[in-house]
Amino acid sequence: MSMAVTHFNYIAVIVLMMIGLYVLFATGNLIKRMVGLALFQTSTALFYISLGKVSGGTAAITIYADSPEGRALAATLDPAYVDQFGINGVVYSNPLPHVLILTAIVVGVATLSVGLSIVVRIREAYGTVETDEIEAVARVEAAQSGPARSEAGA
Amino acid sequence: MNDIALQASFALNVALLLMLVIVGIAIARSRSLLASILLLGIYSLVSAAWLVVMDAADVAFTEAVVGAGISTVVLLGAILLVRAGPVRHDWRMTIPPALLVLGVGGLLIYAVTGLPEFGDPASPANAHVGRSYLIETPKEIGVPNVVTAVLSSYRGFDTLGETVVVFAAGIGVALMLGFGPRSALSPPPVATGDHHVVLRVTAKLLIPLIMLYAFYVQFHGDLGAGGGFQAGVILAVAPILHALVFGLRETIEAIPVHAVRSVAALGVLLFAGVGLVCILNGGDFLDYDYLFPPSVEAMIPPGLMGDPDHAHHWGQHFGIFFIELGVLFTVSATMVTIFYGFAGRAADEQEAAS
Amino acid sequence: MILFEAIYVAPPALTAQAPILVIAGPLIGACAAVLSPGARTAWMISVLTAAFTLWMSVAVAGEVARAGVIDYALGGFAQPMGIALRIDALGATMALLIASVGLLGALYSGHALVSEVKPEKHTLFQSGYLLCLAGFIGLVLTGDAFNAFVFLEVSSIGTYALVGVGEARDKRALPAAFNYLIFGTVGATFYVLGIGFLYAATGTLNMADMAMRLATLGDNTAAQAGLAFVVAGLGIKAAMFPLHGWLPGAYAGAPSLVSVFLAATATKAAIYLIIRFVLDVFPEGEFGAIFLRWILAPLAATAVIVCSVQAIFAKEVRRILAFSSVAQVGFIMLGVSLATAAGVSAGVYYLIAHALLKGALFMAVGAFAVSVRARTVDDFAGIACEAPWSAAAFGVGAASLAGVPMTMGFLAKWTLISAALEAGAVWIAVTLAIGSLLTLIYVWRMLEAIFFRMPAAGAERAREAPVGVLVPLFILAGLSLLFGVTSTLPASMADASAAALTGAAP
Amino acid sequence: MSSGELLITLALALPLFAAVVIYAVGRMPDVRETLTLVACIGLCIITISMFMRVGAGDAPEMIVARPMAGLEIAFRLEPLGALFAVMASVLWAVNSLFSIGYMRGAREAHQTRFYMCFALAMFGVMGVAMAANLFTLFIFYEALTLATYPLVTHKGNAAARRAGRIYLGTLVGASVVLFLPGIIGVASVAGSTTFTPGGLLPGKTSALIENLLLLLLVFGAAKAALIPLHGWLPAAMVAPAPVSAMLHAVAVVKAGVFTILKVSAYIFGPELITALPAAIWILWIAAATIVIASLVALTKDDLKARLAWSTVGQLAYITSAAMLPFASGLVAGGLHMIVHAVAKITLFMCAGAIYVATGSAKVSELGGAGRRMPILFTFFFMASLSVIGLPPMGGMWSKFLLVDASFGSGEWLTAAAMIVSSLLTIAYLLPVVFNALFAPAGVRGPEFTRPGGVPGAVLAAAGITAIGCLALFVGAEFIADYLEPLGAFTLLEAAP
Repeated sequence: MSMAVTHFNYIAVIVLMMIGLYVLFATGNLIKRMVGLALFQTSTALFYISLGKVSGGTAAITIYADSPEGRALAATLDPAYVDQFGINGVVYSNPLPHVLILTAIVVGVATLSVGLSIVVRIREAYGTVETDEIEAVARVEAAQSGPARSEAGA
Repeated sequence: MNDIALQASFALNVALLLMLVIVGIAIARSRSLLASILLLGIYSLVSAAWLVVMDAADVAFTEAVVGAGISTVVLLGAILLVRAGPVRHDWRMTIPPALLVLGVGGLLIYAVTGLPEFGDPASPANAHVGRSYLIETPKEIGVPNVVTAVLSSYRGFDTLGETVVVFAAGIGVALMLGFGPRSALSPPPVATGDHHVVLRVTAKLLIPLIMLYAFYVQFHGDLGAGGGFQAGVILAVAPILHALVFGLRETIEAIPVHAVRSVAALGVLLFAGVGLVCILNGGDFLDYDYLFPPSVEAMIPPGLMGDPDHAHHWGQHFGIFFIELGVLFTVSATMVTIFYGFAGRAADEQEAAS
Repeated sequence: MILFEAIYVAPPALTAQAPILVIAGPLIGACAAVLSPGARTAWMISVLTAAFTLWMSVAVAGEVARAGVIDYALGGFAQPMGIALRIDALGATMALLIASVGLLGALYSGHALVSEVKPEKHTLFQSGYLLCLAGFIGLVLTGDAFNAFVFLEVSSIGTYALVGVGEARDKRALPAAFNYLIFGTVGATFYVLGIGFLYAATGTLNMADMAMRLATLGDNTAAQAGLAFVVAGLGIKAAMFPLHGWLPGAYAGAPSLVSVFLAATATKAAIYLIIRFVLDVFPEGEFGAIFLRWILAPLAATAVIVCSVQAIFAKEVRRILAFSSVAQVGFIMLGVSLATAAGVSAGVYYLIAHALLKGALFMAVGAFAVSVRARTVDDFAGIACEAPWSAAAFGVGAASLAGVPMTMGFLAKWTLISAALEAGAVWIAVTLAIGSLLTLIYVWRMLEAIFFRMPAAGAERAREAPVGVLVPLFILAGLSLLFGVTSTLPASMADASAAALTGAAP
Repeated sequence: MSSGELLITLALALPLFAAVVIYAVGRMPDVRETLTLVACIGLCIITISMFMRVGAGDAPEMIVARPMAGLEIAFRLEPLGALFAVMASVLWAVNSLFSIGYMRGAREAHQTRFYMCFALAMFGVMGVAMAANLFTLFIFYEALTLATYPLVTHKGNAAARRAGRIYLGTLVGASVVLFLPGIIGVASVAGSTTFTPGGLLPGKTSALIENLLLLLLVFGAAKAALIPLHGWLPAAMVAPAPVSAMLHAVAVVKAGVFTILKVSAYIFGPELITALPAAIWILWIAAATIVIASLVALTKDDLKARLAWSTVGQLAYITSAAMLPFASGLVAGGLHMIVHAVAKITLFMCAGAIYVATGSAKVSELGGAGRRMPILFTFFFMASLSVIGLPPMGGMWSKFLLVDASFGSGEWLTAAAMIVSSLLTIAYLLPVVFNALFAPAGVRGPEFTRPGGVPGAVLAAAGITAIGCLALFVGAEFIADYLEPLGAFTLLEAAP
C-alpha cells in the first residue's frame, strides 16, 4: 500500500497541527491565538493516539473480565495474528499513549485557562486584545513617561 | 486485514479525520471569535468520536468533558469579559506563519516516512512497553482498566505531576483574576425576577444528579472509562450551574473562595500523602504495595471480590482509590476556582456597566 | 564532593528517599502555602520548604558522588515500565544549583515581594514559587522523557502567572507573560511531539532505555526528527537563539524574585534537558555530530554576537540583563557543542557561574527597586552613592558576567576558551573572545552609570535595601567571588557531569 | 611565612592598606597626604630590600591560591620584576610629592579618590612586577586598568568620560580579545603559564601556534601602545598632570612593555623569539611606531600631547628590544624602561608645573617662559637630553645598547628607525627649551596665574628625577649587570 494510505493518519494529524500553528501565529487577536494554541495541542494528542492504534484492536479497559466485543472483533481476524499479538484471544490497542494524552489534555486546559486569564487582564490594562494596538498603547505610554527616576523627583 | 469490519473502521477513521480538517480550516477562516470558539468545541467533539474509533475511550471521555466542555466555557467566559470585535485579517501577517507552517509541516511529513505503518501491532510503540502493560496489569495491579492501571500506578508520578499542573493553573488564574477591587460580587440579573422559577427548580433537580454522575464516573474508573479528572470536571459543573442560576454571590456564600482553594491543595496533599505513606511503610514513593503495613495485609481473606490475588492487590486498589480521590478534589476545586475567577470579573463588568 | 559528606548528616533511610523528597517537599510546601493563613506564614513555609529541599539535594549530590548514579523506581516498578528518577552527576549538580537559588530566592522574597506584589496575593505567590521550584528539580532528576514534559509544565504554568503579577510594577508584564505562555506552550508541545516520534521509533519513554534502543536503530528519520523537535521545543524554553523572543519581556516585566529565579534556573533546566538528549539519549554518530556542529554551534555563536549587541543597545537595565542571558546561553551551548569532555565540563561550569551571577544581578536590581522606581540605565545613575551595598553586590555580579579575574565568570570563560582551543575549534574560541568583549561593553555601560555618574538633579533618592534583601544577595554575589578564588567544588561537579555524559574519566 | 613571603605580602598589602586608610581619613587633607608619603616611603623600603635579595641571587616565592588546575595566583621575584618594582615605588614617592603640590596648586576636586586610586594602582603595579605567571600578571594588569580609570576621568566632564571610554575600551578590549586568548592558548599548550627562565613554550607546539601566540600576547598588552593600539595614551592626557606623569609615563605604560619583556624572556625565551617570523613583523611595526609617533609629536602644540606621542615612540623602542633576536635586547629594553621612566616623568612634572603656574601648557605660548621659570626649564632640558640619548644622561646608554643590539642582530630597519627618531626627538623637545630659555628679549612668556608661580613641592619633585637622569648615566652599568641573568651579556663587553 502506498504511504499516503498506510501513513494517512499521521499526515492528516500533521495537517491539523499545522492549521493550529497557523491560527496561532497568523492573527493578532489574543483570544484567537489561544484558540489556535488549543487546536495545536489537541492535534498533537491525536498524533499519539494514532501511534497506539493496533489493527483489529479494542480498548484496553476490560483486560481480564471477558470482552464480548473484543472477542467478536478478534473472530473476524486471522487467528495467527490474534495468537501473535493478542492476549487471551483478544487484540488490544496500546494503552500507553492514551495515558500520556490524558495528561496532555489536562495540561492543555490548564494552559488555556491561565492564558485567558492573562488576556482578560491585558484587556483591562490596555483596553484591547489586539497585539498591534497593545504595542501602540505601550509605545505611546513609553514616550509620555520618560525616565522614571527623574520624573518622580521633578 | 481485508476484513469488512476493519475497512469500515478505517473508513470511519478517515472520514472523521477529514471532518476534523474541515473544522480546523473553518476555525482558521472564521472572523468571528464566537464562531471560532464554538467550532473548537465541535472540533473537540468530533475528535472525541474519532478517539472512540481509535479505542481510546478514556481519552475520548476526557476530550469531550475537558475539550468540548470546560475549555469552551472558559473561552466563552473570556470573550464575554474582553468584548472583542471581529478578528481582523491582514494578509501581510499571514506570510511568515505560512512559511513557518510549511517548513515545520514539511519536516514532519518527511519524518513520518520513518514511522511504522498505522495500526502495526509489531511497531516499537505497540510491541515494547505498551504490550508489557497489557500483560502485566492483571498480575501486578489487578485493575481491569489498563489505562487506569498505567495512569494511576505505573505512571502514577505523571498523574501527580498532572494534578499539580491543574493546581498550578488554579493558582495562576486566581493570581490573575481572583483579587482586586474589581472582584466585588453582585447577583446576576437573572436572579432578580421570579419568572425563572422553572430554571431554578430544574437546577435544583439537576445538581444532585450531576454530582451523582460525577461520583459514578469517579468510582467506576478502574472498571471502565472514567476517573478523577473526568469526574472532577463533572463535579465542578454542579456549583457552576448553581452560580449561573442563583447568582455567584449565593454560590460563594455556600462554597467560599478560600475553601475551594484549600480543597485543591488538599487534593494534591492527599495524592502526595499516599506516596509518603508508602515510603513510611518501607516502599518507594507511590508504591501502593506498601500502602498497608504487612500486618494489615495479613488480615485480608484470600479470594475477596473474586480476585484470587486480592491480598496482593489490596494496596494497589486502595492506592488508586485514594489518589483518584485526590485528583477529584484538586480538579473539581480548581475548575471552580477558575470559574470564580472569570465569573467574578464578569459580575464586575456588569456592575460597572449598570 | 567530600564537602557534602562532611556537611551532610542524615539518617540513611532519609538519604535513600532523598531523590523523591527533594521533589515532593516543595510540592507539599506549595499546598501548605495555599492553606496558610497569611503572607508571613506563607513566607516562612516557603523558606522552610526551600531549606528542606536544599538539604535533600545535598544528600542526593553526596549520594551521587559516592555511588555514581542513583536509580529511584517510583511505585516500585522496574524500568522502563515505571517512571524512574535517574540521577547522575549532572542531574545532582543541577538540582543542587536550583535548590540553592531557590532557598536564597525564598529568603529574599520576605522583603522584596512586599514592594512589588500586593500582600493578599502572597500566599498564592509563594505557592506558585514552590511549584516552580518543584517543577525544575523534577525536570532535572527524572529519567523519563514524558515525565520531564509534565515537570516542564508544572514549572511553567505557574510561572506564566507569576510573570504576569509583575503588572503591579510595570503593566508591560502582562503582554510579556502572554508571550511567554504562547512561546512556552509551543515549546512544550514541540517537545511532546518530538518525544512522540522518539517513542514511535523506540517504543519507550525511559531515557536510558531509549538511548539503548536508539543506538541499535541506525538511520531513522522519525528518531532524527524527534531529536530535532525535542531540541527546538526545549530551545524555546532555554531561549536559544533565534527562539528567544519571549525572554527579554518576561525577565524585564516579572517581579524581581521571579526574574531572579527564572534567570538562574529556568533556562538552565531546559539547557540541562537539551544536553541530556543531545549527548546522552542520542547515540554518538554522524547525525548527532552534524547536528551539533552545523546547527547548534552556529546558532549559539550567532546568539553570542547578536544578542550581546542587542544588550549593548538596550535602554533598560533589566532588558540588558535579559538579552545578556540569551547571549550567555549561546556561550554555554558553544561549550556543549564541542561534545568533548572538556567542552561539556566547561559548558556546565559556565552554566553554574551564569546562574549564580545572573541571579545576583537581578536580585540587586530588585534591591534597588525596593526603594526607587528605576528602569533605564540613566535612572541608575549614581545609585551607588545612595545604596552602596546593593551596588557593590551588583558590581560583583557584573564583574563576574564580564569575566573579571578572581570571579567565577572569569574561570568559566577561561575553561570554555581553553576547551575550544583544545578541541581545535578556533572559530569558537574567536567567537567567545568577541562575545566577551561585547559583554564588557554592556556591563561597563551599567557600571559606569551606577558607580561613576551623578544622579540627575532632583531625582528620587534611593535608599539601601533592608537586611533581609541584602543577606541572600550577598550570599549569591559572594559565591561568584568565592568560586572565583577556589573553584574546586563547582569544577569537580562540572567535570563529574561531563564524565557522566561523555564517558570520559573525570 | 618566610621572610620572602612576608616581603611579597607587604608589597601587596601596603598599597591596599594605604588606599583604605586614605579613604578613611579623606576629610583631613594633611593627614591624608602625610600618610600617602609614609606609604610611599614604606613601599620604597620594601621594594629596595626585595631588590637586594634578588641581587643576592635569592628568588622568594609565594602561592596564594589555585582556583583551578593549572591556574594559580602566585608570585616570584626575579631581576626584571624587582627592578620594575623599585622604579615604580621610588617614582611613586617622588610623584606623590609632586601631586601634593600640583593638586593643591590647581585646586582639583575629589582629591581623596585621587590618592586612593593612586594607591590602588600601585597595588596593581606591585602585582604585575612580582607575578610568577601570566595569569597572575593578567589579574593585576587588569586591576591596574580599573584603578586608573577614575584617575583618567578625574575631571568628570564629557570630554573626560569620552577619553575614559577610549582608555578602558582599548585596554580592556585588547586584553579580552587578544591577551586573554593568548594566555589561554599558552595554558592549553604548555599546561601552565608560569614564567620559566629560558622560556616556557620551546618544544611544546608548532611554529604556527607560536607565531599566533606571540602576536596575541604582544598586541594584547595594549598598555605598550604599539600602533594601532596606541590611541588610548594621547586620550588619557585629559587627566591631571600627576596622573600623566606617574601612570602614563611610568606605571601603566611600563607595565605594558614589562609584560612584553616578561613574555619574551620567560614564555618564549630568547632562542625561540629568534626563530619566529612574527617577531620580525612586530619589529617592523615597532619601527613604524617609533617614526610615526615622533613625527606626530612634532605637530602637537599641547605640551602634554607632545610628550604622550613621544612616549608612544619610546615604548616601541622597548617592544623592539624584547623582540630582538639577540639576548642583549632584553637587557637594553630593561634599562631603557628605567631610564625613559625617570626622564619622562620629569618632563611631565615640568609640564604640570607650567600648567599650575600659568594655567596653560601650549608649546607656542612658552616663548620666554624660561625667564620666569629658569630652574624648571633646566630640569626639562636635562630630561630632554636623556630622552634624546645624549650624554651625560642615562638615556645615552640605553639608546646605545638598543641600537647596538639592533645592528648586532642585523635589524637595520630598527636601528635606522631609532636613529631617525632620535633626531626627531631633538626636533620636538629641544626647541621647547630653547624658546623658553633663549627667547628674544621682550618675550616674557605667559603670566603666572597662581601667586608664587611653581609650587615648591612640584619643583623639588622635578629636580629629584632630573638629577636621577644624571645619576643613571653613572648607574647604568649597575642596572645592566643586575639584569644580566636575562641574557649573558654586560655593558663592558658591548663597549667597543
